[in-house]
Parts: sequence; C-alpha cells; structure tokens
Amino acid sequence: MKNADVIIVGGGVIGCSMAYYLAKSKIKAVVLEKEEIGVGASSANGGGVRQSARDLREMPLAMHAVTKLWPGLTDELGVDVEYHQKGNLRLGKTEGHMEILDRIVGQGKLAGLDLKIIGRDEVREICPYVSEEVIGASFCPTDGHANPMKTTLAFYKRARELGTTFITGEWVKSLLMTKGKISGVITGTNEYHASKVILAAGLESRTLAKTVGIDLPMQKIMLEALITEALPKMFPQMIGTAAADFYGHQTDHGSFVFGGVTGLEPFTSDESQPVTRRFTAPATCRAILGYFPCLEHTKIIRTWSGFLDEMADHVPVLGQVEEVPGLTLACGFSGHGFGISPAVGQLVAELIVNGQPSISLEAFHYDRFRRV
Amino acid sequence: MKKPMERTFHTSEFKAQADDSLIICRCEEITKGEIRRALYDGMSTINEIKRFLRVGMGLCQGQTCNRLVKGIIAGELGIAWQDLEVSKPRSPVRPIAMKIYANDGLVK
Amino acid sequence: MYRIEEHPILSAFPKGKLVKFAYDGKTLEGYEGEPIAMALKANGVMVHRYTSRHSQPRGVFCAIGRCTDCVMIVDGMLNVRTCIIPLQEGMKVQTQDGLEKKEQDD
Amino acid sequence: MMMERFEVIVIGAGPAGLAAAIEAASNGMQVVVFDENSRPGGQLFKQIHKFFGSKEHHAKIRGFKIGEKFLQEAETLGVKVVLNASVIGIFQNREVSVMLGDRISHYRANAIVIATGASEKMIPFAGWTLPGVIGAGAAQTMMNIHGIRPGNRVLMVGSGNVGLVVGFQLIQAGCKLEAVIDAAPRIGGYGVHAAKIARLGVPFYLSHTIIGARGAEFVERATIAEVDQNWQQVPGTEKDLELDTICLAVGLTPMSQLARIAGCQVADLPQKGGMVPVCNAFGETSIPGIYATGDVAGIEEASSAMIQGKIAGAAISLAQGYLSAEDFQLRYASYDHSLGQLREGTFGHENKGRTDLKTTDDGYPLSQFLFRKGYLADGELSHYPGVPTSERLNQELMPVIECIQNIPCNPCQDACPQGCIVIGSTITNLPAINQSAKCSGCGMCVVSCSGQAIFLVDVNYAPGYAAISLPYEFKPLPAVGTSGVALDRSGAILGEAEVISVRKTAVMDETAILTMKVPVQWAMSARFFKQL
Repeated sequence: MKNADVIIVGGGVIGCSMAYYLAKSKIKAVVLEKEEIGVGASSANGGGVRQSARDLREMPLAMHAVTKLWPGLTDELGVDVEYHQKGNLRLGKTEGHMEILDRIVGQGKLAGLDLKIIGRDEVREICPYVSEEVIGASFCPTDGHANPMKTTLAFYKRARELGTTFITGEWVKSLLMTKGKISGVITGTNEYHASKVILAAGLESRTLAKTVGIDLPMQKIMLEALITEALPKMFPQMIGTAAADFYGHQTDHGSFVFGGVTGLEPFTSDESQPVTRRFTAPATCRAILGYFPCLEHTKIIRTWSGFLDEMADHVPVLGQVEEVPGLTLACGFSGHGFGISPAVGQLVAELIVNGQPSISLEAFHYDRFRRV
Repeated sequence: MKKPMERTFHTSEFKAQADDSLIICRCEEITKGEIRRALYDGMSTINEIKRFLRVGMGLCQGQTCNRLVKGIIAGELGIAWQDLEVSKPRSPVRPIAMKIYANDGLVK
Repeated sequence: MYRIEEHPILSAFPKGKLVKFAYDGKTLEGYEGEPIAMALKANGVMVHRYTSRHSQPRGVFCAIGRCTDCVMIVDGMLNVRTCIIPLQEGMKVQTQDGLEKKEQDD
Repeated sequence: MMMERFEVIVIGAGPAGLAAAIEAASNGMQVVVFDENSRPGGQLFKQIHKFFGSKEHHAKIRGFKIGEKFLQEAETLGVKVVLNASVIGIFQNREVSVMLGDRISHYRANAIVIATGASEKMIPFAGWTLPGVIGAGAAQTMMNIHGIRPGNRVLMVGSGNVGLVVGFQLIQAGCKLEAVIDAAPRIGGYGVHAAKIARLGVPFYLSHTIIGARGAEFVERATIAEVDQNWQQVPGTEKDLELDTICLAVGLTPMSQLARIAGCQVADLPQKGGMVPVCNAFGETSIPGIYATGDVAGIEEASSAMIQGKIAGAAISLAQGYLSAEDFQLRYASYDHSLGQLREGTFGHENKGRTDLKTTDDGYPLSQFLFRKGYLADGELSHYPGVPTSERLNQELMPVIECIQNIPCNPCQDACPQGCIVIGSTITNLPAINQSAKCSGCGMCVVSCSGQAIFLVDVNYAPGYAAISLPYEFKPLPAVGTSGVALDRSGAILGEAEVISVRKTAVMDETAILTMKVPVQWAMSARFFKQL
C-alpha cells in the first residue's frame, strides 16, 4: 500500500502535462501508467497544434494553449518540443470542398480566430508544392505543429525533475471509494491511497470510471499514420483537407508525418492491439499525392496505428465528478487532445490546487450527454 | 505483462564515459553518450529512448541498432535483457516510394 | 581494380553489358544490372555519402539493402540504396551530403 | 479487383523457404515463393564451400549448387518463384502485401511460411561507420555474387564459422587476410575451418577486440588490443594494423520483423540469436497457419534450415488435407532424425557456448591448442583415430585425417572406395583409419572433406623425401614442377618443396589435389604449398 496526495492514472501527454503543472504548483502527484510513458495516442498522433476546425467548446482551450503556453514550452521544459507556428492550410479541390471550408471559417470567426479563405494564388504563395487541382484553402496563421513524442516525454522529464513520481507497468484495475469519496486505486499488484484521483487513461478511462458507476459514452477508433524518409525542408505549415482524407506536416527531422482516414475505421477498430490494415497506407498515399504530386518518389519508411478515445460528441470530458468527490476526469480527447494538452494540464492543475480553473471547463462536464 | 518500475529521479550528477562519443544508431547518428544521458533523464524503455532521441527511427528502422540500444539500456538500468521490450516493427519492411505504395491495383 | 578476374570455385560472374554512367560529374563504366554500389567499388569509390548531423563519410555496410548506409542520389532521387538498385546505362549517381547533393557536383 | 489467394505463400527463397515450398508442392499444393532479391537461393548462393553433413544433408556439395538443385526441383514441381518481390507486411487474415516493380499487390494465403533468414549482428567501435567496415555477409555478397573484392587487406572480427569461412573465401577472392580476431579466448567455429586459414599463415588473435578504425574518408588502419576475462582492454597491448577493410562476423540474428508485424508471439532468446517467433515442433507460430522456418526461427546452419523447411511444408500439407496423418508421421520422423543428427556434436545444441569440454563424445581429447591457435600442435596428432600409426605410415601411403572435433559429417567414409575410413552410423564420430584396408591413393577422401582436413602422406616417395597430397582451392593452380615452399599448420615456412602432381577432374568439384615433394622429416608437418 502506498500513499499520495494526487494520483494521475495514465502517463500519456495529458497525464504528464497535468503532472508537470501540478508539480509547478508544488503538488507532487503519483502517475500510474499501465505500459510506458506516452505509448498510446500520445505518440501515435500527427502533432497538430491547431485551433481551426475545432468544436467551439474547445476553442478557448486551444487559443489559450497557442497564445500562452506552446510558444514558451521548449524553454520551460528544457527539451525542444519542435513547436512551429506557421499556420494551418486546409486544402480544397472542389466547390463542395470550399463550402465545407466556408463553414469552418465561419465557426472559427465566431470564436474570434484569425481564420480566412484564401484563393488559388495565395495558397501557392504559402505552399508552392500543392497540385494544380487545389483551388483554395482555409488558412489559420496561428496554428502549427509540434513533436508529440518529445512533448510528452519533455513534460514527463520536467515533472520528474520537480518531484513527481512516475510508476510504469502499473495497471490500474479499479478506483477505490471509501465513505462516499474517492480513496485511491487498485492496480494489478498494489493499492494506492489518495483523496484525489485524476483519470487520464484514454480508452481505459471508460472501464475505470465504470468501477464507480460513471458511464462515459466513449468508443475506440483505430487510426493509422505513416512517416516518410527525411527530405530537405519544403514547407512548415500543418496541412489538412476539406475532404478530411489526410493531414500532416514536415517534421524538424525532414520527414513528413501523415495521417490518413479511409472511412472504414468505425467498422474495423475491434482489435485488442492497434494494427495496420493493408489498404490504409495505399489509400493515404493516393490522397497525399492528389494534393502533393511532387512527393511521388518520397519513400514511406513506417506506418503505424493507434486507438483514440472518441466521445459521442467528439469533445473531451474534463473536470470534477461532483457525485464522486475527489475524482477528476480528463479523457475522451477524440483525436485532438495533443494541441490542447498544455492547457488541459494547466487548467486541471488549477482545478486541483484552487478548486477553480482560470478558464471554465463546464462545457466538458461528464454528465452533458443526453442525446447526440 | 510489464513489471512495475518506479522512475525515481537521480540526485547524483550525470557521469560522462570515455566511449560516449561512439555512434550507436548509424542512421540518426545518435551516440552512446546521448542514450546514457536520456536514460539519466528518465527515459527507461527502448520506446522512450527511441521517441526522445530518434534512435532506430531512421531509414533502416533500427535493423542494426535495436540490439545495441537494448544492451545499453539493460546495462545502464540493470534490467534483465528479457524484460526489455523492443519497439514494434511495422510495415513497410523496406522503404517504398509513395507512388508505388499508392499503386495497389485499386482505381480511385 | 576490385573485380575478381579469376576465381578458383566460381567460373564466371554473369554480367550484363558494359555501360557508362555518371558519378559526380565523371564518367565511369560498370555492368548493366549489377548493383550501383558494385560498379562504384570496381572503380575504387568508397564514399557514398556524408551524414546529415556530423558530416561523416559512409559507404557499403550490409550490401543487401537493409542498413541503408550506402544511399546516394540517383537520377535526382534521394536515399537510393545503391547496394541493391541495378545499374542502368546513363544513370546519374551523386554523392549525397546530408539530404542534398554534394556541393562541388554539377 | 479480386483478391488473389494462394494455398501457400512462402516468404524467402533461401534454403528453408525453398525446402518448404518443395515439400508442400510435392504433396500437391499450389505454392508461390516471394523473394526480395534478384536471385533466389538466399545465403546458399553465397556459400561456395562444400557443405557438411551426410548425403541426405547434401554434404560435400557446395552451397550454391544445392541452391541450383533446389530451384530446379521447385520449378519442376510447379512452384512459382517470384523475385525482386519485397513482402512489405503481413496483415490480419493472412494477407500479404508485396512490392513488385512499380506496384503493390495484396494476396491472401491459407498458409504462410516466413523464411526470411537472418541479418548480421554488428558491434560498435570507434570508426565503425567508416567506409571499409562491412559485414562478413556483405563481403560474401560482393565477392561471391558480384565478383567484387571487398578490399585488399582485410581484418576479420569474429572467429565463428562465418568469420572462418568468409575469411577463407576472402583469400580465394584474392584478398590478404591480415588476421582473425575474437574477444573470446578461443576460436568459436570448427577447428577444421580455422586450420584451413591458419596454414595459409593467417594469425589468430584471441582475447582481442577492435579498439578502433581510422582513416580520413575510409578505413586505413585499425587498432586491436587484448581483453581480460571481464572483456576489459589490457593497457599496453594495442597493435596497429594497416588495412583497408574490416569485416564483422560477430553473429547472426533472426530477421523476424515480418513475423512481428503479423502479430506472432515472439521471444528474445540468446541461444537462437535474438528475437524469434515462438513456434511449435513443426514451425507453426502463435497465429494458426503462419509458420516460421530456418534462421528466422533460430540461427542454425543452412543444412538444418532445409530440413526445418521440409517439416513446415509437411505440416502445412497435413493441415490442409494434402498429406495423411500416417504419411506425415513417417516423414516427420525421418526429417526429425536427420535434423537431430545435425544438432549433435562439439558444436551441437547441447554444447553450444560450452567451453568446459575436454573430450569428444567418442572420448578423444579436444585440442585446446587448436582452440587457441587455429591448428593442431605436432605432438597432438597421434591422439586421433584418423591419424595412422607411425608404423603404418612408414610402410605405405596413408590418408592422415586431421578431423578432431565432433562435427556431423561423413562424406569421407563414403568417398573411400577401399573402405579405409570408418565413421559408423553416428555421423559426429571422428573418422578412424581402418587398420585392415589399404589406401589406393585416389584422393577422393581429400576432395570430399568439406573441412579440407585430409591429406595423403607417402613417406617412401623417394629416398629422403615424402609426398604430401593436399586439397587446393586457389588460383592460379601451380603446375607440376613448380617449386615453392612447404608451410606447416601455422603457415610458417618449413623449406623448399616441389609440386609433383596436380589432379583436377569434374568429380572433384573444383577442389584440386596438389601433391608436393618435401624432405621426409616434414611428412607430418608440411600441410600447404606456397608458390614463390
């Protein structure tokens, strides 16, 4: 049996970020991770740090992260997280695409985001490599990308230096309640006691929340990505498409990381471990070449897949569970948690320390689900 | 099943070694010293070392250095060889030009 | 200078026709279909590229396409595994410097 | 477009893969073999030495010729061998994606055989990234496939069979082998392989490691030094060697990436060379219908890989209804027996890595001198059953068999038409001289010995002179009448010698028998002829 002030379940980017911001406030949490640091979606995602095309509820978090947190992260953590703020281009080839982009731009403007539609020529001024077929794009100059693996491990490294205890290979099996309040967790080998438990365990959060009677409408989606050999620097923007068939960017290393979607994912995600499908990488390559034909000789060196924890309304669950005092949820990021991870870490830390985050998390309440 | 591992922070200083400049990952040109330093900084598994330093993430995908990195980690952290999981190899086993990968017999 | 003219066990090494190819602006000869790296070695070329980070010379290491140490720029394409890609007449082979061609090249 | 489905997809056209394909096809199955190389045969086509084993293991046949035979057999049985075809992944439902030319094709199979072989282990040292540092496999590929000498002056790092065999091949290709070094205190490979290069004058530095390679743009020098029992460098023992090539032969490791991509359960087992798929006795992995065979399932010799391949092929035929349970049992029993034979002896499974063995299985002393030096000391010869007594040697022409470790191999017994050589049914036994048979001097034992350990010695050739017949696999082949020097087992020059006969016929398969005349006192020490 071990004791802690705060237990964080999950050593992904969210768990590590929270651990770091808590440690900055002198709270040394114990992070329990089933596998290794940053193994799930934290190391499988495409690295987008984006505000555009987000649900309006997430916009304050994304904008806060981009304006206040991401720019200083490398210095603050002492590890280059490879953050670049050179904009997000969402490309369109058809009138239908442009309509989709118009809607996205409209949404962004509502939240006060610098986001606009640009025409054929302006797209090429920003990124001269796009195919002739591209007729326009939405452009958000303050969006960008970072290295998700290094960011996760940088939060971990710094939090560890500030006194956070990380225990990997420790699989939390259930939450413990005593006298109506959270009192700790039970793992495969140990019992940990704490009056505050934060659940940031991705998909596993659903199983664990159920142990105290909370049912999160979350599903498992398996997504695939791929990486190319390194090329000389071509363009620094984060790329997406109105058709949402692929997204990606060139990394500091020179390789391109691209994620691709076939549309079959909701029907083929029933594996216990992430696997790649024979048809996904070819489909992603076709999608990429449809926008960047100049990459035709660029070699793919690896593909991978990962699960994401998708909430029924594609927006995470964040905040305290009032009916289970001491339990805080930070899960269900639905494939776009990386970009807001510093903000989530900071706000949840504030919630734990002051009982009140500086940006309201009300929209992310676990009990919001009635009908999608 | 993985064994629980507590990632305690070393308060002692990082000690350089004579062979720290030895290249271990030939593709990404990562040295033994960089790996040892990352281990000191808390990276404690092959995957963490890989993701932190890009060891084994280059063109050859770790075909030469995987075993070497495993040996260094096992030695530095005193972990049994068998308890260290190597990173998963993934398709494609050889680099493939996107144009070829895209051409899998399916018409757009 | 590295071709084996006479071997006690192997009677002959089946080779394609002798062709010319460009190497860093020079014209060299090799046999069509043999790996580019072999044609280069036969001409005494040891250095295939310089690395990105430390600018160190690299050449053939595994000779079977696995280690990717021997990559060069071939017909403008980066990172071509010369130990397995067959030589063709008129190929343009360039020493790779990091991710670019070597400066003094054409 | 429809998915094409094969009964069996074999990945890798090396010894194991081809054997599996042949076995399955011979039972009536439809088989396709994909190999990423432009030539089939895997390592077989790089193996230009004669194989060990018995007849059923293709003993005394050179590896590349076994490869040719296998290919022909596969072709006759209708096996489709597709070259330049890289299998890039194995997916669920036994789907296989193959890159061929400018496209990817996806196939499904009822059974998949992963026979992707091994890759080389490498050891890092200062300067190991310099051009000129290569794998021993790279050296083999360059010289034996492409006819290119990897360098002129070569250091071999590693004294296992790969290091020893490739070392000999380097000399055959015209390179100068400067030395063979090994961090272990003893030679790891067969004594007969070591003796082959020791008598050419190649020094062995045991308990030595490479400290570094130097050179501005490529290897120009190397430093080696002695190591103590804890593998720590002994100060002051550095030696500087001038050379242009460093060959690394420090072991092989299974290329199990595809098995791991497929999701097969794996284990990292040092005795198998690294990460291997966990397989049952028939090579089936944790995923039903996916088999792994040959080096990918554990590093062994090519001869073993061929039998393992057959076992997998038979198991697949059984599983898919092409072989009855009785027939399978019969075949399996015979393959298993054959495999068992190859795994016996001084270097067999049980003894792998053992350094405490003092005697052979049949009770003869194991030469510790040989382990340290690479050749037998003169005084040790008489311990072994293949060396005739001095009484007999004084009377008649006799074979002298310097085969002194239990290696599964018996072609010499079959080769002798006079019945002079006896091994018996345990093929790891040391060959013994039959006291009642008479040698005709035909030399078939000399050329049949894959370890080149048999010599014919005639001490009564001429007054004061003996004639020594030895296997010779170098170019140029000296002509009769050539004078030169006789070398002893360590490669030291004994003195003048003259070639008095050179025999080379088709049946000898490129191993010539060279007979040299030497002063009779060197009859039991002169073992090589060097042209001056």
